[in-house]
Amino acid sequence: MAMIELVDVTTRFDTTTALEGISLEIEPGESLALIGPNGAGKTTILKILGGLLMPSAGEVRFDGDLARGEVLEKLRLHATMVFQKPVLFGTTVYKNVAYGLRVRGLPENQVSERVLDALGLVQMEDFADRQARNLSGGEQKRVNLAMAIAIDPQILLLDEPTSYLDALGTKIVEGFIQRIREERQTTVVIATHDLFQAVRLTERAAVLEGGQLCQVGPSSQIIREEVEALIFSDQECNVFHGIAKNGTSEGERHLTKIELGEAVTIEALTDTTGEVTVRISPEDIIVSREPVLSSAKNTLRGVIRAIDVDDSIVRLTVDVGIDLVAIITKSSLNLLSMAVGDRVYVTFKASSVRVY
Amino acid sequence: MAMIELVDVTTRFDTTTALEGISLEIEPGESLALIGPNGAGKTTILKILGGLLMPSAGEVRFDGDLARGEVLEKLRLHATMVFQKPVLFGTTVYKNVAYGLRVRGLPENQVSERVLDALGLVQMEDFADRQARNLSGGEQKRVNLAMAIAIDPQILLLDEPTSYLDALGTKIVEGFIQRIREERQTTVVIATHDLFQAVRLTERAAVLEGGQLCQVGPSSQIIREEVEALIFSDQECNVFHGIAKNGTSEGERHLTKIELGEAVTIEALTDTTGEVTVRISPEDIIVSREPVLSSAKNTLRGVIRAIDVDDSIVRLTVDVGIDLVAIITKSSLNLLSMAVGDRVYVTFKASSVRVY
Amino acid sequence: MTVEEEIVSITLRSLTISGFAALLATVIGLPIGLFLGLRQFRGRDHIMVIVRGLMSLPTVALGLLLYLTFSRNGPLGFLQLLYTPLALIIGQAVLVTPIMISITSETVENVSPTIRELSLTLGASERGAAASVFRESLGGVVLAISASFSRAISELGVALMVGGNLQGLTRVLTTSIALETTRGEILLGIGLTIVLLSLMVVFNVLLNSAEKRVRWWLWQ
Amino acid sequence: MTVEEEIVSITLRSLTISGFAALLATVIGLPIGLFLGLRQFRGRDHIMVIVRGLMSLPTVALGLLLYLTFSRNGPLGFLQLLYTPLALIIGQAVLVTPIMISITSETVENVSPTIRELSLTLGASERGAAASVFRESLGGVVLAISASFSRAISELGVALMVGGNLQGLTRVLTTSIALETTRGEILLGIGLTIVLLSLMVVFNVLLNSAEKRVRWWLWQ
Amino acid sequence: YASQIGEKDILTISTTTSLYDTGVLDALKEDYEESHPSVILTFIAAGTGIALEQAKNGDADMILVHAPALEREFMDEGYGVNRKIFAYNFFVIVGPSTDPAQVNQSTPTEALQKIYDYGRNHNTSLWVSRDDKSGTNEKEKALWAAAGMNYTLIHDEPWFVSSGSGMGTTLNIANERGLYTLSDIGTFLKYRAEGLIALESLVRDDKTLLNVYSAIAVNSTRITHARIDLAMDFIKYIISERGQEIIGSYGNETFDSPLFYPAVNVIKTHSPETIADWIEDYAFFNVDGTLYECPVQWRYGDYGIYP
Ligand SMILES: Nc1ncnc2c1ncn2[C@@H]1O[C@H](COP(=O)(O)OP(=O)(O)OP(=O)(O)O)[C@@H](O)[C@H]1O
Ligand SMILES: Nc1ncnc2c1ncn2[C@@H]1O[C@H](COP(=O)(O)OP(=O)(O)OP(=O)(O)O)[C@@H](O)[C@H]1O
Ligand SMILES: [Mg+2]
Ligand SMILES: [Mg+2]
Repeated sequence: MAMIELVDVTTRFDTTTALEGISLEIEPGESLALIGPNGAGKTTILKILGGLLMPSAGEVRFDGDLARGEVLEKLRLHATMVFQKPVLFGTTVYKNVAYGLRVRGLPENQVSERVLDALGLVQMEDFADRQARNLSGGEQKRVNLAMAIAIDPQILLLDEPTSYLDALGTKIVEGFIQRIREERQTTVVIATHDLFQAVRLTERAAVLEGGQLCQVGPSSQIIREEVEALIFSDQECNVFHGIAKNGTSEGERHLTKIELGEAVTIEALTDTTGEVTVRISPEDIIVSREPVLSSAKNTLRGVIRAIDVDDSIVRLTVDVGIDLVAIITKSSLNLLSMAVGDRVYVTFKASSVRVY
Repeated sequence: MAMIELVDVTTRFDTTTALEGISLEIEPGESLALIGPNGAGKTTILKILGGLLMPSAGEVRFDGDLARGEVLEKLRLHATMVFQKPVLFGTTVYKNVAYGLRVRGLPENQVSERVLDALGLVQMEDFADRQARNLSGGEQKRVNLAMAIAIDPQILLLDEPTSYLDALGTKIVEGFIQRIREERQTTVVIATHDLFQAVRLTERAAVLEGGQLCQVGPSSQIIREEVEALIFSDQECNVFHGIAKNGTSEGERHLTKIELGEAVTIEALTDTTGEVTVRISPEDIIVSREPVLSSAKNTLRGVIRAIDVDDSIVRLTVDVGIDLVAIITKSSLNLLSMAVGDRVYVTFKASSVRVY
Repeated sequence: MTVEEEIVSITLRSLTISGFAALLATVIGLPIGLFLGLRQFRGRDHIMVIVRGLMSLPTVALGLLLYLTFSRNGPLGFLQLLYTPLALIIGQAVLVTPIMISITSETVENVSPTIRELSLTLGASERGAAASVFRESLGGVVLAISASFSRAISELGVALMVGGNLQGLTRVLTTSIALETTRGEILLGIGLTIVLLSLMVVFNVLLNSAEKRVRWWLWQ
Repeated sequence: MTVEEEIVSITLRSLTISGFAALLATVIGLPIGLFLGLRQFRGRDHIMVIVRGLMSLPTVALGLLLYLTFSRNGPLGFLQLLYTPLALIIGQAVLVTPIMISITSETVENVSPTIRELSLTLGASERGAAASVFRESLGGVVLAISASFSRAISELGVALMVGGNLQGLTRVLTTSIALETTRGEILLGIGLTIVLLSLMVVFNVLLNSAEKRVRWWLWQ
Repeated sequence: YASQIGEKDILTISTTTSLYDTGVLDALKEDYEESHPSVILTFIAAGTGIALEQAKNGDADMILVHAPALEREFMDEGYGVNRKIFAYNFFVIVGPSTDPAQVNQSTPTEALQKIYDYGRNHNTSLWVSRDDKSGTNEKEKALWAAAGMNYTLIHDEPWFVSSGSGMGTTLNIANERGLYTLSDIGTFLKYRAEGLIALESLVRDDKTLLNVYSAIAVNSTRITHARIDLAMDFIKYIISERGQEIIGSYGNETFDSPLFYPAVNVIKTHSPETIADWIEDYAFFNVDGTLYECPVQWRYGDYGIYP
């Protein structure tokens, strides 16, 4: 049974709809990344998962029960959220971290032990007696993390857990998240803009956009697609429609053949079959005079259709049945002395093909 | 003459010393990165530079005059800070952005033009009539950036300008910062934990630690040292030291030869010369049985030293004089039927080499 | 009793009566203020507007209404409270509760709603979260208490009408001041005023330092 | 004049006099409250404690002091203000200014200091920054105005002593209520009280909606 | 501005609350202003003590009071001139209808003695005093003295309640607590008529209960801005037949008995003789063995008000 289940959840604030028809199940012990652009609804989902916000429509279930009344209180007790912006009580760091423990009625000696442990973990043990609100941004975020860590919740909801943190802090926090996942089977949901962090820390990722859930799937795959989509969103080239056919299975990723129009077939790593959109990053394409036997899965023959020189960057359009754009350096162009009409080979790795 | 000059500045808060004996000159039009761990004093320095905080000891000079009284007001008028945590007035987005313009007494038609321009720049033009405090974290940060951008200040003080921002937002903001530097000679001081961002955006970097200035120098050099310190604390791969030599100029980017130890020379796109640190992303490397004549600048011969298979991903370590790690798919491995000891060629583009 | 003893006993009586009144107003008004400050619900604005309107209840009028209520023929006459300190306490509490509620709810409202969320997510009950918000708005609560106590100890109408200014029983500082003034004993009246004001400054000094202690203590 | 006309004219007079008093208190107290709320300086705590202490100035005592001040033999006797509406306005303003200052400074203090910094860094002068903080604490300022006006319109001591309850000149709602009450015209007293309370509820409704407008307007 | 509204002259009159609260002054004001359109009368109603104080401070042009001893003091200090007695009535000793101390029909002196004895014996509160130095309170002190008791001493005894309040509140207290008190007739009748109190008037119409109201103009040689001409004009009006008529008939419709009796004719004609004697006895000032309504040295100007 899912630990937390959102059924067709919609959240409206006066004029805006922050979430629309979100259904999502979170299994005990799993790790989920919430990714999506600013205003996508990540924070809103986290608040709903933490029982801090009631959806305008739809259901939230915790361990199968509708989250309201006592169930809601249980949810709040088991799920702890670390907010995007640091929020602290106007007292000392120690008392901030102790709050969640005292609320749970822990004896004072255990409280102090766990507070110091949690502070130690985020390297803030020397700050115990400082006024929390006078700390620097990163220090505040660390205290917020310590507050959540200290109560050792079953479900940890992290909203950009490493924003404001320095490199070392980020590393410590990421390490800690991995450790509690392994050692205590804590369920972790992380909203982050750092896609690599999402891959590092989670198994599953959900992509939100404009309040809607666009995709849910294994992090590594989803994030890869996202990374590419983002990096090349301003160069709308090498985007094709095609049909993906079931291919060989390699561990969790599938090597799939995709037929693009005009009898061009390429290989890509994807689970998807049927109609797909693919994008091949122009910077990933190697152009050569001779075919290349290499680890790169895709080698296609074609004719140069156009050469656009722009500063030091050259944009080659190669007709391989479809028009592929490759970006090479000016000196490569000179070295290969290519001209429009020349026959060339284009090579790219299967992992360079993004499938949507 | 320095635009802003800190002379032996010390800042104490009741119990803590946030800055100690900081002397720093900021020249008109220059760009400076403030880097350092959490609590190092970055935010504090920015506030002092912006005339928002008076140092407990030491002098702040603006255009040569002691920053107090009218000079202080002038400094505040010319220097605008974007805070680490978004702060907004409790009104609409439009009025937030208009504030700085109205304070300057701009006629209303110009105000509206510039507000909409600034909002457009951070892609928030549709949010003009929303209550600013009800926005998501990233949206708020964007509005804060728009507020500073709108008044087109002479000195822009940015405290983690891209925290909370999504990838696209980050890219836009970074692009904008570069543009105003070039087009309007705006002086920019940026506090950031993203070392690569520091290199991308600034010429000079200052390293703070525990409130003291440890180092000031060219960003690329300073950051390289910082990155190294970080990277070598980790098990990152394909990071090498080398010496970059002046190469051919291609437009604005330079194709530079870099000698890595053991007589290995690679080509990279960089301006830097002298001692550098390079990193070649393992996913960018193509492994082949035969040399490739292609647009890729770097083709090296080597021997496979190790093959680590991890799920569908294979990690090949190839000794080409130095140990290069390449990541390929399992099926590529099978296809090329490579084994430890085999001779192979590795190929990667000049643009795949990151130089610090 | 000498004049000095008399003044001391009147002063102590004033402090006790208005202290209890402020206490009563706090016990009643603070939770209401917290509730109004924390929750958004339909009709909340209406309640706020009425509470604020009640702040302007003149003490003569309140005194009259309470007199009619407590008088032997009144609905609560059987309690025989008229002209007792208890009646005075109740009357002053009624007078200052709207002030208590208004100031508390206003300052509670200004505490960032994230404080409530922070408490909740750390496992506090709704009550615990309200307590956190209360802690954060302690300055406002202290002002509310100060304003309430001030209003109680400085009011005259209720003290006259339901207290009756009975010597040794319900004679308090304000009724004494009024009495000395009508008697033409202006210097004595001014003297009593100075006593009252000094006391209240001292009270606020104590409250101010208590605030720090309480803040500390609330976090224990 | 019929009784109805009389009541209407008394009511209007009450509103005008206490309105001006509240306005005067606002003009004086608001900047002081802003200043005390924004700045940290030595002695600030002392000032706050005294201001809060002054909230408990009984109206009889203030009335007496003002009477002595404005009386022909008093220091300001030459102004010939005694028993004029102006004296009443001044007296009530003195009475409520401490309330104005206390509530304003408390709520201003609770506005995040970053708002001030934000204004300054966007190029506002210190005054402009104070104005921003003021806008952000508008709710508290509105409460301060409401509380001040309420206190002014509901007070009796000053109105009696320096106003003199002169028919057609300084007779206001509270002095009328007091007069009718002592005259045994209890129903009329209660009626006037209801008039006063209804007016004040209406006033607060207006203030409430004005708050929204003002907030909008302040941002123009 | 203070003394003129537009073209009109303002006459400021300090008066005791019990007189003002009856409403008789409003009746006089209405009639007077009708015939004197250029004058506005303003009454400052305060306790006798403060009223005298206000006059001394120069904040009133004349006073209307009912405390002969205090009046004399006021005049002897040189603040008041041209005193005219314009009305009288009687105080009443009121108490619960059960009349525990059996004072009904006694003389005031006997009544107070009975109250004193009963209070002491039963150790219960029995008498409430305004204790506010008002005219009524001054009368009470005189009555206690006449009954052979020292006000300052009995003041602290348990049966003696000090209300320190106005007449209305004091009557309310007496009503609620079942106490005796001394009241002016006006307030008592009004409160009875409104059903606010159920007290009975037990002792009345005795010489010793006489209450005499007088008007005194403020001495304009002492208080230079005092508007003695205006004050004297109003005093002349009060003692005129029309003024006396209004005073005498005030309250006749509401209560069965008048609240005030006109005094001018009684003094002038010395009839009825007993009343005239009582008034002279009680409210005239003894200067060198002669009784004066207003001692000669405090008669100013020629207003023709003294025979
Ligand atoms: N209280 C509110 N009132 C009105 N609109 C709101 C409120 N809270 C959030 N929104 C809107 O809902 C949408 C989703 O907000 P949310 O905070 O969940 O975004 P997010 O994905 O966390 O974004 P970010 O990456 O910027 O933090 C945004 O467009 C935001 O403006
Ligand atoms: N108002 C304050 N009172 C007390 N200490 C303060 C105050 N503001 C800052 N400090 C302390 O001064 C030091 C420097 O703070 P600062 O905010 O400049 O750090 P920072 O470099 O910006 O850190 P971060 O990366 O976390 O934002 C920190 O140790 C902080 O705790
Ligand atoms: Mg968010
Ligand atoms: Mg910082």
